[in-house]
Amino acid sequence: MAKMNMLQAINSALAIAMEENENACVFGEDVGAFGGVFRATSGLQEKFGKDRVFNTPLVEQGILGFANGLAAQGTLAIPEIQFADYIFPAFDQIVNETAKFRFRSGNEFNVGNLVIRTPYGGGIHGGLYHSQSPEAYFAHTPGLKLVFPRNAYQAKGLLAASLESNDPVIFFEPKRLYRASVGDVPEGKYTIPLGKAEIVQQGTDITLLAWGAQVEMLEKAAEMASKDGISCEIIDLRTVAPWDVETVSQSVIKTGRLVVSQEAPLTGGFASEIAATIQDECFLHLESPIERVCGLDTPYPLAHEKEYMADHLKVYEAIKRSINY
Amino acid sequence: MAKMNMLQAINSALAIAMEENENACVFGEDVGAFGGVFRATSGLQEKFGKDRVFNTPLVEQGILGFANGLAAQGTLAIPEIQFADYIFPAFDQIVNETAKFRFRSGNEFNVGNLVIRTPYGGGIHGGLYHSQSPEAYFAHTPGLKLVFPRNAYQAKGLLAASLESNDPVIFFEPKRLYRASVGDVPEGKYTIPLGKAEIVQQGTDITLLAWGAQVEMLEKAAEMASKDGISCEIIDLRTVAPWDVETVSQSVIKTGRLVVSQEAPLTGGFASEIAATIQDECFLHLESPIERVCGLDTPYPLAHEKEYMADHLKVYEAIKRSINY
Amino acid sequence: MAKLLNVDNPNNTSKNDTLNLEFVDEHALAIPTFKMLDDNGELYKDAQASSMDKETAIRIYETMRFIRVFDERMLAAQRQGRVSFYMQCLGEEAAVTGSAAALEDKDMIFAQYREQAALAYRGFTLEQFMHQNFSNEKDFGKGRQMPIHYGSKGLNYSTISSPLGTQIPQAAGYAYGQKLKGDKACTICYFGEGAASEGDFHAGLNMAAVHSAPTLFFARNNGYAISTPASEQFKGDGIAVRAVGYGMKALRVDGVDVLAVYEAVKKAREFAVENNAPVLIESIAYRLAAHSSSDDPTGYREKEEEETFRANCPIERFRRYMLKQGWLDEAEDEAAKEKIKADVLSALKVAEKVAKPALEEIVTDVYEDVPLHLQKQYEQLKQHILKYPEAYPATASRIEETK
Amino acid sequence: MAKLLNVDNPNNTSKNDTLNLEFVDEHALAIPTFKMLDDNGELYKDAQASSMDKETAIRIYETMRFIRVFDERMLAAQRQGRVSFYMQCLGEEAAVTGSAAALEDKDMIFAQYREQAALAYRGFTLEQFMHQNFSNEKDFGKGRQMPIHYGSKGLNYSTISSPLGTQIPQAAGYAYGQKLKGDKACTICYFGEGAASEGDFHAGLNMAAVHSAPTLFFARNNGYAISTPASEQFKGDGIAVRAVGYGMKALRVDGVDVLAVYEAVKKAREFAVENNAPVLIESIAYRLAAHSSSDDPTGYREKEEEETFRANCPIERFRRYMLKQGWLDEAEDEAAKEKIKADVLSALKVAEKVAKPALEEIVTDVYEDVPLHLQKQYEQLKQHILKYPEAYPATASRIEETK
Ligand SMILES: Cc1ncc(C[n+]2csc(CCOP(=O)(O)OP(=O)(O)O)c2C)c(N)n1
Ligand SMILES: Cc1ncc(C[n+]2csc(CCOP(=O)(O)OP(=O)(O)O)c2C)c(N)n1
Ligand SMILES: [Mg+2]
Ligand SMILES: [Mg+2]
Repeated sequence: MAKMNMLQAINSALAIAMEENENACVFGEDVGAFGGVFRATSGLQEKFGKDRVFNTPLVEQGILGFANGLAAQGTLAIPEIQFADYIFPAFDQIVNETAKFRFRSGNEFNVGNLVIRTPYGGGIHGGLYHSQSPEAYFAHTPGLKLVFPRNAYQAKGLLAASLESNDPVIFFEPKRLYRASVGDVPEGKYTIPLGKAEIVQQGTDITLLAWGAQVEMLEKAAEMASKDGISCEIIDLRTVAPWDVETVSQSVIKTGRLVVSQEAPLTGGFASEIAATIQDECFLHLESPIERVCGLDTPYPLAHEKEYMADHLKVYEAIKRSINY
Repeated sequence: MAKMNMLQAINSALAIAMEENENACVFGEDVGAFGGVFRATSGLQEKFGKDRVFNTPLVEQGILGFANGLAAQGTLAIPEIQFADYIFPAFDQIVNETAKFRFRSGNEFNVGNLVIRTPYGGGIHGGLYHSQSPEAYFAHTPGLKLVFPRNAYQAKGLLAASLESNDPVIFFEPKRLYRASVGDVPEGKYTIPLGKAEIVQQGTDITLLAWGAQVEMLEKAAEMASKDGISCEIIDLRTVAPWDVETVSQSVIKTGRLVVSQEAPLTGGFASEIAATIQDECFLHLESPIERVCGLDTPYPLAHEKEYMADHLKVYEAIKRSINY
Repeated sequence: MAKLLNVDNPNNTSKNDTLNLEFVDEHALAIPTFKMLDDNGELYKDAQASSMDKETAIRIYETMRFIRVFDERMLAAQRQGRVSFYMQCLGEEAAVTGSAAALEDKDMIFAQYREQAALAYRGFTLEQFMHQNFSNEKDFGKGRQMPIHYGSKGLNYSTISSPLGTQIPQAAGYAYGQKLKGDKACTICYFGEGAASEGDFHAGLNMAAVHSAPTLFFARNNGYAISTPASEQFKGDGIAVRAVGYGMKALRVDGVDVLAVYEAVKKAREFAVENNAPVLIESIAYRLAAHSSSDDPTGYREKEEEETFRANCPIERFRRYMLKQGWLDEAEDEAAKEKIKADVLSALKVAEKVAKPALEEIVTDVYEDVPLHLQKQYEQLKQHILKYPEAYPATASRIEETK
Repeated sequence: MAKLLNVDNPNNTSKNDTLNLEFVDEHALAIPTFKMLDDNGELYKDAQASSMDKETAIRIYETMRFIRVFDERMLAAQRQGRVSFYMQCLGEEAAVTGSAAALEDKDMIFAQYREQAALAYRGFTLEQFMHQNFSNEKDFGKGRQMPIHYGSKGLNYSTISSPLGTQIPQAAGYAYGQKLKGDKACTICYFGEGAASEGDFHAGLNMAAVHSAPTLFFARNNGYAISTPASEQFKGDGIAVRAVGYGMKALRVDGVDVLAVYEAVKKAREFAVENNAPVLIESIAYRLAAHSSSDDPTGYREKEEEETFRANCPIERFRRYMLKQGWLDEAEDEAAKEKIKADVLSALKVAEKVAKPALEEIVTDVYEDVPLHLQKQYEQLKQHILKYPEAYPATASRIEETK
């Protein structure tokens, strides 16, 4: 065990995978000698050489197009998109190509060897274009797996599992926690299974659900609620697609109440999918409407970031609304 | 009044707008001399000249980038994306630029003069790449209006309103109905307001909701259900974003039951947003879970298109499930 | 005059200066078209010597002959409503076959959609073509894509994808992987002059150059993208001239001249594999057919233009060459054509009776394994179909069987 | 030898043929860099005559002087934690200011983010700059974007957008609209050599050429895109050489030489507006500063390299020229710099005390009117803030006021 922050944990997972796979490639804007603008790939070029760890030209659609081809060829391709806000030029390559590669070819070809890493999320004074959480755009696309770590330990284990998966994965890294989340992380390899939600805290009165950095907001809100005598069950979804309906609905059947929280705007967000599914799965058990605590339906603002965010206070209020319904 | 199919109705709305706005431009792949692969822009180049109606190079990101600039400059820009399946290369220009133009500039600049037309949807043996219904990707993006006509009359009136709107609009044309939907359409100008759902059929037992070509499936299913003595209220949402929560929730408060149907895959589709919102708005009035009848969570297949589609039989079964809950 | 920069130039530009304020002309570089064979199938005087042996020539000729007949018959089948859609290679057979013949089998092919001749050259069988077009259960693609979306892992032919241009950066990535593994192989990437307008073109060519990926970018400039003529697609000198913008070598070749195409691609392949460098090849050949079976060119071009180009037939030109070489017998050629027609017809009759893919295939291959939610959706669908078997005739009967 | 095509060439290519199988070399076209002023601020012997009058020269000089001081002070303010982020123009002041000066006021500017000097030249005030950087309620952008994302309708300066390259096709569209309206104006579009790798670059340049839009594409090749040197960005001869691929005229200019930039852009503007045609201009000037206040270049380049380029200062070169012309007085120049420093400091002190934008602005401008669902979200938010005023200090007190 070592103390690592999330960047170090990610770096360690990458280094191990590159040692295991002699052709694995890490590439993207500034990931080479410099080690990435957040330094997640720091030291990798020195270790594995310029052929396997390299800067690309500044073209996200090219990075993903190149990655699709490289993965189809059989190489473990680990591209980085510098900010999730800049993943959209690659949207066609991801949604029409990556996600459909295996299906359209009848499994003649696949890009299961592809793991796209990208920092996402707000709370860092990034304004419109350094704060977005675009998971819902991808969750509506069959064929992709979407993975979100909430801390350093989860990051290393989930990334290792993503790198082993034979399906393409988008690995969303909560940049707000890159350095803030420090914890005990094994130096060797371990994996955390994809597709499984984790019950982070057991509780009886209400279920709280989130993924990535937003889990922290739930924890803070649950602490406030516990002072009111409310016992919260906290679930970290971890894999947003395909998601673990079972774990969530069992919890809601037990508690009868659900608050889902996401950073992204409310409308059409993944919280809506969860609410839609759970109202169906748990209809007779629900004692109050499923609450969604989300970003506003506006672009992500700078000066009003605090007001915009789905913070712990808003989650706490939703808990109370739900309990007092 | 004249008998028109949907293509003629659209063509007529375009011609009227181009007469009213001396600089309005229609452009896109093959829309010029040829009049578009579906012939929606047929005759427009002859009438308004090559400067205002023109073929573009084959580059969707360019078409939308150019359109954003042209609209910002003050010209009514009416680009066509040949198939909605090919809108994804333009995703960044739409989601990061079109949608955020006014907000990010504090209203110094806007692209309210932009109407993107694109044929969408399945049922035409188009397979993966000529069948998609990508509205959910855009509905999660604040700043866009999304409009869906269900027939020729609606198409002309809604398109005219879109062309008058000072917000950017994506106008989704149900290509399955282009020639199939024929009806009385005024030759002159009229508009149908954006943002307002329409109750297509009054009913008391259950609410059925859809948009675009899918409304036809509801009508067929409702007819089957009426033979079972079930009275269906049918709502055409017409504007998917921002959507008319009021009309839908009032109907559900009355009927106590809701079936939402969409062509796109279930997970993360717009039906999920509706279910999430309505379970909240109408919690105490719901007598059964909100049913979503959607495409499967797979890419759109060719040979199994019939099986894949959210057809009237599947809607009918959902109605019965809901009633018998 | 002092050089602009006195350290190693970080701007990656040539270092010569000028005091004259002059535009670089928009046509500063014009690229000639390489050819070998004249219309009569004779080598031009002073033409490059041909390195194509008899065996290769025959295989090329047979491939082109097959594709011509196959295309005709399939279009007819489409007109009869037997297949839903079709696209012909008419006029571009030499460009596609000649380039495919210049490759090695281990080289990867990323095609656009009009390159069935390359796949046929590699050995895709008539039956395999047919099953794909009928989206039946023997289609490698499991009936999921529209006709002409072929693919074959065994033949190193990546499954066709309709969104244009996406295969261009993919080819660069694939080639990069080949280089890393030390395969001594390359990837060829076909695309139309229309698709070359996509952003992915820029991405793919630049990345191949920067990352030294042995990629052959084969631009089929056939004059049209559906109805849009090349003159409304770009103002530069075709596609080849763009190579210099990427620091990439280029060639332009007469796409109606199979010998020229073969030599050009052979040379380009050699260069690419030996130097780990991409090459851009532009072939000039007119799209003689309609864009697809859904298209009618009379809406956008003159019959007369078509007729002029019809006279310039790549197969006929090569046939004359083959005859002169004594590598072809006219009578046998005619007989072979008749046999292909008959074979196509009977393969068609077989394929159209082969069952649709099993219902299970509606949820497979989305992921490596079928996840829970898709298992559930499949189960529901099955029950639904069993309730309304007459509404889903292609699958209903077979579910009952397997139940 | 017969021409390849005997009707009007639908393939849009040059028609000359060749029998020689030769690659077009990857460096077949190399573009020289236009310059006028030497390091000492003297015109080279045989240099083009300058058309810049005294008034313009002074306005340019004052703009550059202002931006240099402003940038320094703002970076310092960032280091003190007073603004969250900043980007300097250091080393590229001449390229940006000289090009802006060559335009007319009615010409539109689409910038990337490092072109504050163009906006200053147009008349954006120190206070306006400052309010944007402090995202306060006087910011035209209503505090929504990060520092340096300026915009001004009145000055025809499109609001900066962070996603790179998106402004390139937008500029083509804007210019097309100007042409349609008969404005006799053009649009200039600035972008970095890194952003020129984006697909939108290809889209924008090709569309401008095909649709004859009077657009000046101004590539600032400053050698780096954050840490990525141009040598890992492309293999061609800079950005200018790509113009020939689009059938577009091009110029390369020494971006440290304000006279050369001014003359080049003036000539390009004249050509673009008179002929409704785009021009690509590439300016060569080193990015002397860090990429942004978040960046530290010691991680990817040698101090020595920086020092070499620091000696090649665009403002110093022009200062010498101005002195020689007798258009500048050294003492006054020094005094002016001191005054700017003081002005910046006091403007900063004012701006940082101006209130944040009102809470309402969180839901305005998403649409022209605030739709129902946003009215509702705003109402909920207001109630929430009133419950926890201490958690939202920037807005809480003011809501109570206006309640
Ligand atoms: C991204 C995308 N946009 C549009 C289309 C529709 N489309 C199919 S083929 C075609 C024209 C392609 O022309 P070209 O690349 O020249 O190839 P050719 O048909 O001439 O062989 C178009 C516009 C598509 N398939 N993909
Ligand atoms: C689409 C997109 N991708 C990535 C980024 C992150 N990013 C911001 S600036 C920059 C480098 C730009 O370099 P260049 O275009 O050369 O401009 P310069 O900073 O040198 O002026 C990058 C990668 C972005 N803003 N947008
Ligand atoms: Mg073509
Ligand atoms: Mg740069």
